[in-house]
Formats: sequence, structure tokens, C-alpha cells
Amino acid sequence: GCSSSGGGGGSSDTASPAADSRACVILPDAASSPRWEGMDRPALEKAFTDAGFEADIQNAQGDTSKYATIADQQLSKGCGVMVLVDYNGAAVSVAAKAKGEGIPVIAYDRPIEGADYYVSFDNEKVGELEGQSIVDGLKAEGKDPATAVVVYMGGDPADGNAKMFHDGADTVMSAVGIKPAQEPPGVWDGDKSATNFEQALTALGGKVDAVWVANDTNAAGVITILDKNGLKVPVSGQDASVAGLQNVLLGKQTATVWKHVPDEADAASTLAVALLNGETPTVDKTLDDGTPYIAVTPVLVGPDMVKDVVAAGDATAAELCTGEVAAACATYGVE
Amino acid sequence: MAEAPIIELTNIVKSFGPVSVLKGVNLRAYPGKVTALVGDNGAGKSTLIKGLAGVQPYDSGEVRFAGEAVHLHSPREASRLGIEVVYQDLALCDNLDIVQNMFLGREELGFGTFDEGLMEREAAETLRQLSVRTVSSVRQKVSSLSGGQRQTVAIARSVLKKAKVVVLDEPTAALGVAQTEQVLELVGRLAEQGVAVILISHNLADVFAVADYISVLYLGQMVASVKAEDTNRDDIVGYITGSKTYNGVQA
Amino acid sequence: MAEAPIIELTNIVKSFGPVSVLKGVNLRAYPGKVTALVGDNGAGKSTLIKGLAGVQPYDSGEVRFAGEAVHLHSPREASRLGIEVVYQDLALCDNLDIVQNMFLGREELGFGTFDEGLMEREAAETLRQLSVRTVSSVRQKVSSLSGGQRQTVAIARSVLKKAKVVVLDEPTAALGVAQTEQVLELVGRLAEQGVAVILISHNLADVFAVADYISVLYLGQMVASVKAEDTNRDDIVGYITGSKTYNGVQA
Amino acid sequence: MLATRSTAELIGSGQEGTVMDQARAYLQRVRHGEMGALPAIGGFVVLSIMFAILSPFFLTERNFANLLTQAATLVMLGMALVFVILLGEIDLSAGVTSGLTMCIFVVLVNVNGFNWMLALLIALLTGVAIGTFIGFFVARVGIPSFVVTLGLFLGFQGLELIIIGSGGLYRVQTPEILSIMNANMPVWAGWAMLAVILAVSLGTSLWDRARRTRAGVPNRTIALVWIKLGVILVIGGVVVALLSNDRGTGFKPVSGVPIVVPITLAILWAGTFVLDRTKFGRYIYAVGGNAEAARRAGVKVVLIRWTAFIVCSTLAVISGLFSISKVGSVDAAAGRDIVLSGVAAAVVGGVSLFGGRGRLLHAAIGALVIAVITNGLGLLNLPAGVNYVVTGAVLILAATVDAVSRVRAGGSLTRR
Amino acid sequence: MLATRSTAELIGSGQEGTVMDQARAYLQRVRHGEMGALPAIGGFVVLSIMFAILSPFFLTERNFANLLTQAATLVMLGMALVFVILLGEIDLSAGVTSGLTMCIFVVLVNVNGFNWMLALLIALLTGVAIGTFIGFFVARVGIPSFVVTLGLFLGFQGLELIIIGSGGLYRVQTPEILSIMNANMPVWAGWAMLAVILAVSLGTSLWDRARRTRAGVPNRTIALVWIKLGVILVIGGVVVALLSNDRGTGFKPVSGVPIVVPITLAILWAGTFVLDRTKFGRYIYAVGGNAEAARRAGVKVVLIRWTAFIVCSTLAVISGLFSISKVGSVDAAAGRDIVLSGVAAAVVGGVSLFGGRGRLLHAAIGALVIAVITNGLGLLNLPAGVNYVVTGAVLILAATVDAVSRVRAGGSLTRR
Ligand SMILES: Nc1ncnc2c1ncn2[C@@H]1O[C@H](COP(=O)(O)OP(=O)(O)OP(=O)(O)O)[C@@H](O)[C@H]1O
Ligand SMILES: Nc1ncnc2c1ncn2[C@@H]1O[C@H](COP(=O)(O)OP(=O)(O)OP(=O)(O)O)[C@@H](O)[C@H]1O
Ligand SMILES: [Mg+2]
Ligand SMILES: [Mg+2]
Repeated sequence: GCSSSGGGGGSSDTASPAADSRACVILPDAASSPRWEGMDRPALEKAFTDAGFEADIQNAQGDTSKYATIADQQLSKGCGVMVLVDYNGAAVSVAAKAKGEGIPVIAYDRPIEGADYYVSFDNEKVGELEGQSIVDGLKAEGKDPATAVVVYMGGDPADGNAKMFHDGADTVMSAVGIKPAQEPPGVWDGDKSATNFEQALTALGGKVDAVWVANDTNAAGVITILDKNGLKVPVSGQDASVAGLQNVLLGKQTATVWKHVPDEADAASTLAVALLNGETPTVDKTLDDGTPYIAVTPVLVGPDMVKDVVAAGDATAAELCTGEVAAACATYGVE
Repeated sequence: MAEAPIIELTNIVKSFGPVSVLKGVNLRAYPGKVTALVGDNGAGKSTLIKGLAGVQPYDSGEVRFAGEAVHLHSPREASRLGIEVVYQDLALCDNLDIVQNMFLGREELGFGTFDEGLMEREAAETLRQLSVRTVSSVRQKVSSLSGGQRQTVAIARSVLKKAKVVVLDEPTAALGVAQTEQVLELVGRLAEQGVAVILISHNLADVFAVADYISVLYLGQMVASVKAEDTNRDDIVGYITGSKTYNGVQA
Repeated sequence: MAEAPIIELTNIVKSFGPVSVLKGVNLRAYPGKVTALVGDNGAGKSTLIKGLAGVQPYDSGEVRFAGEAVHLHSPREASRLGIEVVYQDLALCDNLDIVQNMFLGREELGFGTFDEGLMEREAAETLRQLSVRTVSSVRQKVSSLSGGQRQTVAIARSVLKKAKVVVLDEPTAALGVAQTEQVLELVGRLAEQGVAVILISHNLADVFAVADYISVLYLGQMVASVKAEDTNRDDIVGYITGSKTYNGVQA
Repeated sequence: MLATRSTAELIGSGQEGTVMDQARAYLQRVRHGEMGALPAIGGFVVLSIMFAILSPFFLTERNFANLLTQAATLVMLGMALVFVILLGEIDLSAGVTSGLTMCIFVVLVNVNGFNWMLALLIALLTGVAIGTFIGFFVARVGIPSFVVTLGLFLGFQGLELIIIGSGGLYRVQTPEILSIMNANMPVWAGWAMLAVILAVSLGTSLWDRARRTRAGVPNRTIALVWIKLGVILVIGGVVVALLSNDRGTGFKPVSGVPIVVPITLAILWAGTFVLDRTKFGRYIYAVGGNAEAARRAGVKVVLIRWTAFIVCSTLAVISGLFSISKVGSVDAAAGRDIVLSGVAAAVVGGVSLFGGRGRLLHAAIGALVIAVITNGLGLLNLPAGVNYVVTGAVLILAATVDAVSRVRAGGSLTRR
Repeated sequence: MLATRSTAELIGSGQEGTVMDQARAYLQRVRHGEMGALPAIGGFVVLSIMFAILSPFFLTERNFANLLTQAATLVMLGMALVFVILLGEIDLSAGVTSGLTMCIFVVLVNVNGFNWMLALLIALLTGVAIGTFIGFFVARVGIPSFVVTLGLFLGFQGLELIIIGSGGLYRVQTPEILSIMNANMPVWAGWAMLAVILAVSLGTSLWDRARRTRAGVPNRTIALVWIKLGVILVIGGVVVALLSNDRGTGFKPVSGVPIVVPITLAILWAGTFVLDRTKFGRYIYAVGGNAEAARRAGVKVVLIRWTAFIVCSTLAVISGLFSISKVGSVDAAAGRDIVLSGVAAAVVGGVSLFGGRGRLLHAAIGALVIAVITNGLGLLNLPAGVNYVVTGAVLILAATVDAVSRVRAGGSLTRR
């Protein structure tokens, strides 16, 4: 580290640990997912404190300006490592600034241009799992993937993660000869997604064999349209949300990709602690631009595995097994 | 004075920010009589009657209606007392038609919904009385009316409902010869029916033709209140322009 | 007629949707003369002069200015020819002050920016000529003016700039006794300076006091155009109300 | 006395004359710029022709039914907004109001096990409460509605987050709600609906005529009533007939008028009735046209403004209901993006943002125009970027049709 | 002749009287409701006190500097929007205009290797072109600005996607751009800036007085000039002094006025100059107040509207520049969310959405109010849902301060 530049200022707060023993974390927002405040913060905090370091964890609350402001404050207090979850690109200049001061940067969950490490649920892997669930679903129905009519329903193209989900899924699906019969504009919005899918379906003359959908929200809209037309085909998704798991139990959604957050937090904190201890951990995978990359494995959850999600505490049987889902819960042993 | 005034304003004060417009004004109006209110431009006539109409409440002063002290804080209250006003700036809704404007706030209902036929007939009849000839349909939007036609609509509005006090702020300013005559006749008819009429006008010929009393505002002060028969045009002009002062008994 | 008309309208036609307002109207105005335009409410007077002002172009008909055919499709064109208009509906910007309204579109510049002092002085002087007494500051917002004060501002606006033709649509409707006198005097002064004045008014006394020619519109048609000295009040009222028809030579 | 009675009799009521006279008068009004929803209808037709050329699927019964259900949410939101736009106000929170109340609804049903009708009632009452809140600040306190509702736009996003919490996404499990957008009436019910519409239309026409006759004012020639009924019969007949064909794709026979259609028509009818024939409606126009004039006429301006916001928020709840019926789920971002489209629907349909001018039907037609853009583009399989650009361009184009036809027709430069 | 010269001399110009007279007149104007930005300033002070109590970090030099830079983007966007809001129009595309032009800028620099100044010029010209486009449709064709700019709001999101590409992200690599928000002027330059402000203020005051004297109309008492200069000196002095302290935390000394401050002040000054002292500015107010009156007075209404949209879009580009300087990167969603806040800034500052009323300074102060909400809440570290709710509530509260003080002051019920 280059914490030597402290100058003669000699700040009097001797109680604070040396700058290079502090781990600075910026979380992106609380709007896109409840995980940041609810799961990542406690997990990271515990890992750093247990390893004897101070954790400075802040949330940019969906504001790129605030993101930059928080980073400035943290950097001036001093950091031994920065763990950044990008928000709309705001982390890029923060990473550059940190590296300018010799502070290693871990891109957490979202890739950041210029970061030293990238720890994430492999978003491409998430896509691959989704693609795999489609391919498996088609096979289970005895349909030839190469001739199957598959619609791609992606996420907001302005969001970098959406592209990774898409690319991952496409790798798997194109490998078995699937080509998108229709690919409406991506959105992260159930209503628009439903309309887009309904039109794609109409343009296909009402024939569809499977729908790759990037997340559970969009999948719910797609499923409603399918139901309306008396169709039941393989549908993918991710997030292991209540509705997603319910749709999986009901057989309306083939599977949902489940990301158990503590796994990811563990991987990041282990890496960060190693960096704080002055080690230079090596990592086997790299991104296209050469960034070392630790992929945490997401899990594909079909109806049989919903009980695992419940067991891990990411969902409760009480909220899942309501109404018509109750019967399915019994069938798949969710309680 | 034998009869009791229905409107009695005492020591009315009103100012807009730094501009003091009414500086302790008294005014009375009697049932069945026409009280003319005259004064130079900017004397405060419209401000005085806007207070009476509840549009712009006075800062201080006493308002008595039929002998009782009342507070006029909104046009609804004035209207409840039976005070009908034709404003100098008319205040019509351009996007509504003639019938809708005339009956605004007092629509005729039948079975909970508008009885458009009834309103249409009454509107047409009232306008006819006022000698309106160039309006082709009572369903014309007010935005498409000429200046005089609008003024007629506003006047017609004020006589639709049986009022106790009718205040007309320069009602004939935009009217043609025939229409002016009709309005003056209407004023006379209202007074005959026992209505107290307050008429603001710059046209002294009109004023002398119909007024029983004449009150003169000068720079926010009531400088004269006289019986019309006791005075003449020159005196009134003198009061209006401030070149004469009145020393008689206030009527 | 010895002198050539500066304004010559021939066979002007204008309708609003189903309403045919002007049905082939002719009008002339001469430099140095006052032409009064009279007619019943809704006769089409304002429509006629709004066409001349370029505000609402005519549907058809010929407009000659100083002998040349012109097309008046916007107020700017009329203003370029030297036609100044006081509209019946005034058209002032309520959010601007008196000086700003009077000089709107013709601000005095010095070094590329407003010369506020100059404008203020000219505005105050012009208003003073028009006998305005109750305006406390020329920097008052127009929204706070009384009806007569607004009308005076509009009139003052039209005489700020040297015009060839001044059109006044009921300029004295809201004015007090003194102010009306001033405006009539002003009309006379303008005519003396060689300006052609077109005056619309319902007040025939005023009309006869200043007009050289009188033109009468009746239901969208010009039923009479006479020299003021050749006619009288009763005749004109007859033409206006349609109870008389004019058979003489059009002036 | 100079006025002569004979000329005074000239004041008419615009109802005189034969069918031809009336038609001529209408045409002249249109040519003079009073064209209401005509430009929007024109835009709708032009867009339809365009998409019909570009995609063979556009002119199918199936897609027609799609369009109706896809438009319904926006139609309802547009109609909700008309009540405040007529006052010259705006409600930026209408979208999140629909989202928030649906979050409450779904949590009550799914998590708390409420009866769905009770939950719906609570959602509607929440809508009323929200409208009351907005109305208080706008009408009583006098804050510009833009700011108040922007504040709520933010605040309700937060409330949605707080309410939906860690579940993230809830399924709509009430079959009755789901059927609004996803089920159809039996074929006979479609025809019955048309019959009711015809009967109501005939009934009100005759009733109006009877009242006018009683008052002694002229009536329009009765032929116009028959013509109007004929138009409803033909258009309605074609729509119902189209929707009565099987539009399924072999998996399940699908036919009949979607249930959302009669609901929307009923609300459209009721709202129009209120705006045209009751004091509340008349006063909305009056306040929107000239609030001071309305006040001087004794209209309770504050109360009218206040109530309009309540109506808007309440109808927004129904638009939320339509939306979750279509999507089948509710998440914490529900209703965030739709409000500007709702305002655009009203404006494209010919409702003036300055207040005082427009009808519910205009907003409905405007919503159809906007929905047909998404519908048609959805059949063309364009990349996202291009799709955005084309949507924006077509929206501007549709508005241009409107503006140009009004200006051509002699409307002046200023829009008030 | 009845009028007497003597009474006629009464017409004043409101400039007469002593300091006390002027102060009394001002107070009475304020009490009568003409309070300009006073309520917004009041709101700012109240919020500041509140946050100062809640967080020890709020009243630090560091946070003060943060606030200035955090507010700058919104200040600039609010000022841009004032030009069209004064006309009673709106530009919903101002945010994405800033985003789109910055996409173009960064792609030109990063991908095509353009010189940054050339790229900036191109971005500004694109802004001009966008404004020209909007102005054409709004002012010439006559489409409501709400619809045109909503169309562009959508369209430009598409163009950003097309330019940046799906999931794309570009770093800002121009140190000059980055330094706008991230670097400070030397301490002496801050004082120099204050000196320039004082000199310009004194200069214009004296020049105005000289012209008035030449025209022979009264001048305000000269004491007022000194008071004004004194106020600037004190407030400016405190600000510059605060920013001249080292606000770094030991690793790197940080002091001086952020570079964005003089840029913003210069644009504020120039814009105010244009609005107050040139025909273009005067005509914007006139058209916003009464377009028909302006047209009859010979104002080229179409041209004024058109130009105002060009100014707005161009200033939006600068606000985009501030934004990317702060964030350091550009993505395909740049500028999507900010425009409503920009309008809110103007409204909270006291600019009327109905047109004709408001100043640039008001929007700047309104933006500070909104920025201080985010700034202060950021220090409290609330959960996101609560944060949204509090932001919305405080926004409504700030607007309530404004509304209530105006109504108290005797403003009438109607807001026009
Ligand atoms: N809202 C206001 N703010 C400030 N001053 C006002 C306001 N309204 C009226 N005034 C002033 O009050 C004075 C009286 O106005 P008012 O309208 O009562 O005059 P008036 O007697 O009706 O004149 P007119 O004959 O011209 O109609 C005027 O000098 C006017 O400038
Ligand atoms: N925009 C319009 N649309 C429809 N009809 C109109 C329009 N403008 C004016 N009219 C009609 O044209 C006729 C003439 O109006 P105009 O204003 O020219 O009358 P005027 O002679 O000036 O009357 P007044 O003496 O009342 O001012 C009126 O009957 C009026 O209703
Ligand atoms: Mg008056
Ligand atoms: Mg007229």
C-alpha cells in the first residue's frame, strides 16, 4: 500500500487502525434487491471483524453522485482494500482512484473495468443454467432443440448484467442448435414483458416451444400469457423469489436460478482478508480482459429442490404454500 | 331616511401591499333604489364591490346586510345572502358555452342530472330581453363572443336568479346603443321589484337616467353621497375629479 | 374625395366555421382624418379591425395600404406598415409591469441592453398626457391595475411610436370622465399630425365629437359610410339598429 | 325601445335543421378546428394500416384481442388522469399509486390470507386516501400538484419496497383478478353487452329529447339518433363478431369479448355521465377553464379540485388491478414507469394539459394509439435500441397528425 | 381640461425614497406574496438545521463542498429547464439529452480518438440540434411539448443503447472533464473570484444608475448598492473562507473552491443577464405571460419558443458534462432519471409551471434544496425504502413551506 503519504498532518484519532487494515465496501442500492442490506452487509461485516480488520460498509442508495462522494470519504480515511459493487458505472472512476493510491479493488457481484479481482455469482453461469433448464425442458418434452420455437426474453439492455445472462444462456442454447425465434426488447418490468411476449407469441402464430426468461419477474408475466392461451412450455428464471418458487412448484416455470448470497460474501471476504494480510492470492479463472475472477456457483432450483431453498432460509414454507400452491408443496415436501 | 338600508358598509379599509386603496369608505344601498357609484379610474370602485361580493375580503370595516353584521369571505356567502354581481372583468369560462356560463353554480337539475332544455330556454329568453340579436346559438362557446355579447351574457347571468342586491360594475361599457337602453330599463325594472341595485358607471348620462342616489369615490375616500335629484352633472364631475368638495349631508 | 385613402378595404369576407361574420365589407381611412366605425354588438367591428391588424387574417378581400395591395398575415406586418392598434380585449401581459408592456416589442436599447431609464421616462410622460393620476408607479405589474388604468396603458402603448394609422377599438369604454376627454383630445391631436385614426365606439356623442367620417356595420355589412357633418345621431342609430337604410353616396 | 322581437328570435340552440344541416354544421366545426378525437382516430387508423402492411399478424382476431387487453391498463390510467388534467393539474404519482395499492392487495391476500374482495376494498380505500392526501396539499394548501405528486412518486416507491420486502415478487393467486385480462365472456354475453349499449344509448337519447320537448326547445332531428345507433351497431357488431371467432391456436379454443372490455366501457360510460351531466363534472370544466370565474360563480373550487384527485387515485387503483391481472405478479417496482404514458395518452387523444378541454373518450382513444405502437412494434422483432427510437418517433408522429390537422383547420398559433 | 398637472406628477417608478422606505416597500411586497425565492431559502435553512442536529458530519467544510458539487448537475439542469418552463412548456427529454450527448462525447473521445475539445463542441452542437428539433415541433408545428419531449425521452434512450451498446460502459478519460467536479481552484483564485463578482456587481449597479440619471428618472438611494455589495461580500467571504480550509483528512490536502462553482456562477450570471436585459429574455416572459398579447405586440413568438428550447437543450449538455465528471463514466442509461428532479428544482425555487414567473436563481436555490435532502439523508444511512419515503416527504414539506408562506402573505386561492 502507499499509505505513507500521510504528511505531517498527524491526525489525532489514534484509536483508528492503520489505514491498510481497513476494508472499505460500497453497496449499490437497496432498491434492486433486498440482499445488499439484508444479507451482504452482515456477512461481510462479520467476516472482516472476525479476521481482525475494520469494515467500513456504506450504501450508495442508487445515486451515482453519492457513490462518488462515499468513495471520496472512504479514501480520505484510508482503505487497505476496496470491495465495490458497481452502480451504473459509478465504480469505474472510484476503482481508478483507489488503484492510483495503490489500493487493491475487488469488484463484487458486478464487473468493474480496471478492478484487480472480480468475485461474483458467475452471471454468465446464471445464464448458462437458465439456458440449460430450457434445453432440458425441451428434451423432457421430446422436442428437438434445433427445430424448437424458442423466444428470448432478456433484461434491460442498459444493465450490464442483463447482457451476461443473455450471453450465458445463448452459449448453452445455441450449442444445441436453438436460435431465438423472436427476441423482443429486454426490460426489467413485468407488465412490459408480458406485452412484449404476447406480441412475440402472436407473431409466431401462437406456436412456442420454450421461453428463455432472464428473471422471475419477467417470467411471471410470460407465464400469465401462456396460461391465458392454454400453453405450458419450459420457462426459465432466476432469483428464487416467492412467486418464482411457486411457479416452479406449480410446474409453470421449469426452474429458477438460486443465488445463495452468503457463499458470495464468503468468497469476497476471504479474498479481501488475504489482500489485507499482504498476500497476493492467485485465482484460476480470468475475465476476457484478464481480470482474475472467482466465480461463485449459483444453483438451479427445480421443484424437487425448493425445499433446499427453504432449508437455507432464503424462503419460508408459509409464504410459498398459499392457495393453489399448497398441494404442490405437499408433493415436493416443502414444509 | 325612511327605509332601512339593506347594505351598509362602514369604514371599509383595503390595501394591496404598499398600495392603500380604500381608506375608510361608507356606502349604503336601499331596497328598490338604484345607488350609483362613480369615481375616477383607480378610485377604488371595483375594489369596494369585490369586497362586497366576497371575492377580495376587506382588511377592516363593518358590513351590515339587512341590519345584521355579516362577514363576506367568499363569493358563496355573498351569493347566499342574495347578492349578485356583474364584474368589470366579466369572469366567464371561455371553454363553456353561453347556457353553461349563465347557469354556472346554479344549474337546473331534474332527476339528479342537468335539465339542459329548461336552462336553454331560460337563457334564450333572458338574452332576448336584453336585446341580443347577433348571437346565433345559446350553445356558442363564450370564447367566440364579441365584447358586447360577453358583457350581455354576464348581465343576463345576474338576473336569472331572484336576487336581493344586484351590483353592476360598468355593465354598459361594451354595449351598443340598443343594448345599453335595455340594460338601463332592466335596472329600473329590478328596482321596481324591490331589488337594491348598485350601479358603477363612468357614463353620467346613464347614471342620472336611473340612479336614486349617487356616491362618489375619490382616491379611496367617499367624498359625496347625494340624492340624484339634489345634484347635477357638473357637481358630480367636480367631485369625481377632486376639483369640488361636498359639504352637504351624506344621503 | 381629394385625398387618397391610406387604408382601403374592399369586399372583405370573414367567417368563423359556420358563422359568417363579415360579408363583403368596404372601408376607407384617410390620413389626418378620424373615421369612426360604429355598429351593434356583434356586428363585426372588432373582427374587421383584427384583420387589418394581421391578428386574424381575412378569408378574402383586398387590402390596400397607401394604394398598394398588401397582405396582412401577422401583427408584425401591420406594425411594419405603421398600423397601431388598441384592441378591445387589451391584450397586455399581466406578469410584466407598465413600462415593459408599453415598450413590448419596441424596447429602447443602449449598448445592446435595455435602457430602462429612457423607457421609464417616456412611459411616465405618455401616461401623464392621458391624465392618469392613480397609478403610483410605472413599475406596477399590469395585473394590479384597475380596468381603466389598463385601458390607458394600452392606449399609451399605441401612441408611443409614430404611427401612420391608429386603430382604437372602444378605447374609452372603461375610462373616467377626465380620461375620456383626454383620449378624445389625443385622437384629435393624432389626426392633426396626419395620422389616419379609426375609432370604434358605441358612444355616439364621442363619435360626433371627433369623427370626420362615420361608417356603420350592420350584421357584417357596411350599411352606411358618411361624413359626420352630413348626418346626425338619429340617422346613425337607425343604421346601427337596422331600422333605417342609407341610400346616399358612400363617402 | 329599439330592439325588435322578430330579430331577437334569431337565437337558436344549434339543434335546428335537417340531417344535412347538422352534418354541414359538424363539418364546418371540424374544419374550424373543433375536432376532438378525430386526429387521434386518424393516427390510429394510419398506424394500423402501417403495421398491417409490415406484419401479416397485425390484422388477426387474436392480435385485435391482444390490443384491447394490452391497452386496458393505459386506458384506465389515462381516464383517471383526465380528471386532474382537466383542472390543469397533473398526478405524477398515479402510476405508483396503482403499484402501491396492488402491493397492499397482494400482500393482504397472499401473506395475511384476506378475502380478495376485502383486500380489494382496502386497496380502493387506500386509493381514496391517497387522493385525499394529494387533494389536501394541492387544493387546500396550494402546493403545485407537480411537486406534491413527485414527492409521492418517490415516497410510494419506498413504501412498495418496505411492503414487498424480502419476498421480492408475489404471485397473483385470485382467479377472479386474473380472469379480468385473461378470460373472456361467453359469446352470447358479448352480443348481450352490445344490446345493452344500444338500449342505454337509445334510452338516454329519447329521454333527453323528451325533456327538451317538455321545456319547449328544439330537438335535433330524430334521424341523428338512428344514425348514431347505426354507427354503434356496425362498429360494435364488427368488434363483437371478430371477438366471437375462435382465436386460439389449437391448444385451447379462445373466443368471446375479454372481460376487461365491459368493465372499461362501464367506467368510461359512468365517468362520461358524471362529467357531462352532473354538477361535479361541469365544475371540473369550469375550474379548468377559469378557476376565478368558477369561484365567483359560487363553485367550491377547493372541493372540486380535491375530489378530482380522489377520483384520479381511485381509478388508478383499478388500472393497477388491470395491470396485475395481466402480469400475474406484483413486485416492488410496480407502476413506476407508466404514468408519463398515461399523460401522453390523454394529450395524444386531444385533452389539453392547460385544463378545461377534453373528454374521457379522448384519453381512451389516445391510449389505444399508444398501445398500438407497442403492439405493432412487438410483432416486428426489432432490437431494443431501435424499438425505443421507433416508439418515440411514432409517438411524435401521432401527435403531429393531431397538431397539423388542428392548425390546418384554422386553429391559431396559440394553444390556449 | 380637467386633469391637473400637479396630481399627474404622482406617477413614480418605485425607486424613490430612503433605505427605510425601500425596505418597508420590500417588506410589504413580501407580505403581499411577492417573495421570489425566500421560501426556498427558508426551506434550505430549516433542512440544514435539521440535518445539522441529526448528523455531526453535516456542518463540516467537507460536506459543504460535497453539497456544492452534488447540487451542480441539478442546478444546471434546473436552470436549463427554466427557459422553457417560463414559457409554460416542459422538456422531459432534458435529462436524456444530457445523457445522449455525453454518450456521443465519450465515444468520440474513447473510441474515435477525437480531441476532447472537438468532441465537446460536437456534443454541444448536438444539444443545439436537439433543441432545434424540439423547437420545430413545439413552436412551428404546434405539438404539446409534453408529447414531443416524451417521444424524445424514449427515442434518446434507444439512441444511447445503440451508441453505447448493450450493457456498455465507457470511462471518462479526459482529466479536464474530470477536474470540473473533482478538482479545486487554488485558494487565491477563490478570493479572486469573489473580487470579480463584487466588481461586476458594483460595475453594473453604477452603470445602471448612470443611465437612469442621464434619462432623468430617479435612482434608488446609493446606500442600497453598498448594502447589496456588503451582503455578497459577507456570504461570499464565508463560503470562500470555508472552502479555503483544508478539508482533506490527512492523506492529501484538499482546499479551494471546486472548479464547478465558478463555471456555474458564470452561466447563472450570463443567463440572468439575458433574461433581464435583452429582448430575447423579455420576450420569454411576455410569451409565457400572455402569448397572444406578445404576438400582437410584434414579438416573434415562434422564434422565441424555438430559441428557448435550443438554450434549454444546450445547457442540458453542460449539466451532462457535470454529471459525467462526477461519476467518471457513461452508460446507456445516462440521464434517465434526473429530469423530474430538475423540474421540481425549478418549482420548489418558485418558478411557475404556468409560465411567465421565475428566475434562474430560483431554480438554482431549488436545486440546492433538493440536493441538501439527498446530502443530509445520505449521512443518516437509512434503509433504502425509508430513504425514498423521507425524500418524498421532505420534498412535499419544502414545497409546503413555500405554498403556506405565499398564502399567508395574502396570495389568493388561484395560482395564476
Ligand atoms: N391586486 C392589486 N394589487 C395592487 N394594487 C391594486 C390591485 N388591485 C387594484 N389595485 C389598485 O387599486 C386601485 C383601485 O382599483 P379599482 O379596480 O378598485 O379601481 P376602479 O375605481 O374600479 O377603477 P376603474 O374605473 O378604472 O375600473 C388602483 O389604483 C389599482 O391600481
Ligand atoms: N372566434 C370566433 N368564432 C366564432 N364566432 C366568432 C368568433 N369571433 C367572433 N365571432 C362572432 O362574430 C361576430 C362579430 O364579432 P365582433 O367581435 O367582430 O363584434 P363587434 O362588432 O366587435 O361587437 P362588440 O361591439 O360587441 O365588440 C359575433 O357574432 C361573434 O359571436
Ligand atoms: Mg373598476
Ligand atoms: Mg368588438
